[in-house]
Amino acid sequence: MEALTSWQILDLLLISALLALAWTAMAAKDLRRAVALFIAFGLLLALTWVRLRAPDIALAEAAIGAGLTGALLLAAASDEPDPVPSGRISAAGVVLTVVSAGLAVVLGWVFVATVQQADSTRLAEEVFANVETTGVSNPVTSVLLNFRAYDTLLELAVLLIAVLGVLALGPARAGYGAPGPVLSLLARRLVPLIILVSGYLLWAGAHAPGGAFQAGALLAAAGVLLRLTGTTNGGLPGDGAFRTLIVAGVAVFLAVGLSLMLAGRPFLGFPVAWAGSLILAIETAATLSIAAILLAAFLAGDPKHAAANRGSKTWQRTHKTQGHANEL
Amino acid sequence: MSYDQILYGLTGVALFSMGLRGAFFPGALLRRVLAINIAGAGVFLLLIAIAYRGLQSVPDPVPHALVLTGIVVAFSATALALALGRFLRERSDDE
Amino acid sequence: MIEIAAGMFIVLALFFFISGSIGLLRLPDGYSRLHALTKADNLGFGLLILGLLLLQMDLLIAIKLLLVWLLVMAASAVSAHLIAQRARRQERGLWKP
Amino acid sequence: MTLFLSLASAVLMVSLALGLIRAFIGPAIEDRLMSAQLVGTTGAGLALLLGLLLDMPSSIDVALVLALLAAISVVALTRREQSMEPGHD
Repeated sequence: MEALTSWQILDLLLISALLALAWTAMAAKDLRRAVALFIAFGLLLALTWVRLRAPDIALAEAAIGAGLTGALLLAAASDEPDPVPSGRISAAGVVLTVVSAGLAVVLGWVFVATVQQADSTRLAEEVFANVETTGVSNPVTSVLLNFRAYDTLLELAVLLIAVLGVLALGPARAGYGAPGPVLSLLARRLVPLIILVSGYLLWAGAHAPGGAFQAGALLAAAGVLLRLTGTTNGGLPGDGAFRTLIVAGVAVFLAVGLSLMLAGRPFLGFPVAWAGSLILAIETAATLSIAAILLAAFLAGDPKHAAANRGSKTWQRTHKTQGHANEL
Repeated sequence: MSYDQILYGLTGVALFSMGLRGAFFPGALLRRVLAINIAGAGVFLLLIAIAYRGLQSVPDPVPHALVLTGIVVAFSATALALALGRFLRERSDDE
Repeated sequence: MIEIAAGMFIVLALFFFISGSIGLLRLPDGYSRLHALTKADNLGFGLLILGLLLLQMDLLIAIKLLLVWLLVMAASAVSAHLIAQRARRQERGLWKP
Repeated sequence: MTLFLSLASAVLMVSLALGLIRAFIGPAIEDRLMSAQLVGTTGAGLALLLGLLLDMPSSIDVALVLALLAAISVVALTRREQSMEPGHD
């Protein structure tokens, strides 16, 4: 058997598994069954990114798909009722199916037509030609933090807005009880190691796959593990420090950009000699911010009140009744 | 253009339209959030397939940077949607 | 010579991975499937790491590979424990021949 | 060696697909998560093999992250929030 044939076997199996998992996850009768299938889908997606030579994305997917999404969805699945039994076929459903199938055909045709146009001068060549001037040698980091730094600043702002939305909904969900001896041992050994690897990914981002997004997601996963093993706020600091953390990424990004303007350069136009250190400073702040934001989003509310909310729903009820009274 | 680029790109398209269909189907919020996540994964797969240049060559880093931030933003949007859903459910339980 | 040894380790690893998968598929109850799963996690993955170690010259990479192995074993042991505990609490029955 | 490694990764993918069938047929939620766990471990092994084949040493970091977080979903399943069902772990 040729080497190419084994690649084709791998590709076909990987693709069939992805499609089958996605379909059954959406069609599953029970919500937790759907989530379990979706977790397997996320793990296979991380493998797909490795297969398509996208290790930066594989790292982020491994941290988010394996660590954060699964835990978030399992918690949501256990408290949401599942009213509509799926499998009913209505007229609207048939129309919806036909429309999305038609859309798939059009999109697929556009995709095939696009890749068949062999244009050699794409953006990629520009990136590879100028990567020396960016202060980092990982081309993905150079796009994120230098060529398209504006985009990344705004992405951080989007994350900040999303978490502000979550915080506005009130106190965080109630916590979990103390774990048994085996789990508590695992958490005690694992959390420091996760933090260490997260620091390594942040540092590696300059010259190899890694960087703020992967490191931040991994750090947030450490917090998720802490919360699941009894630390109610997931290790997030108290009020003031927490608020500082979630804005740190955007703040440092803006501070660097504005100081560059004061020095007579364009906004976020890094001088070549300084680019490496400035990018590291921004990425460090962004890592801490991303971790705090993702973890607060996982807690689904303000971590300050999580401890007070512990144990029963009563506190939450009183809190809410007061809210109603104020409205009336 | 190579067979694998086409294969993975079309899989991305299929996931996107499957997810889109699921997102509009009536059902529990969690089910629709899952469907939106699957549609998002399809878009990411399409972008990475476009960036792909074959087994032994370095792919285009620009779509990679887009997808990287996209994954993190998608998670925070998922968390926000589920938190909003829980908030609404608890409000209507009390009334 | 070293490559042949590495190849043999990898072939053995594949054997354990496949038997783990078949066991997960064919065994009659959750507890025995758990047993099949841990064979793939511990032996399959471990032998694969051994094979890959022989193909690596870089010390840092070798250390990382060993760390991955240790972590997979720890995760496998703890999840097997938790799954079995939950299955018992949910009073999932044992297979009776 | 390249041919051998690519064959090995195809075989490992077949094994992964076999193990995945349990995720579809269940019946208990534990069975499905066991299958997901096997996908994670086999996937980490495949990432290591692909890393050699594609000359991408950073695949080891992907396997490292997968291994670090391999237990989280199972932990999340087996633990319930305190306010939901009091006295039920």
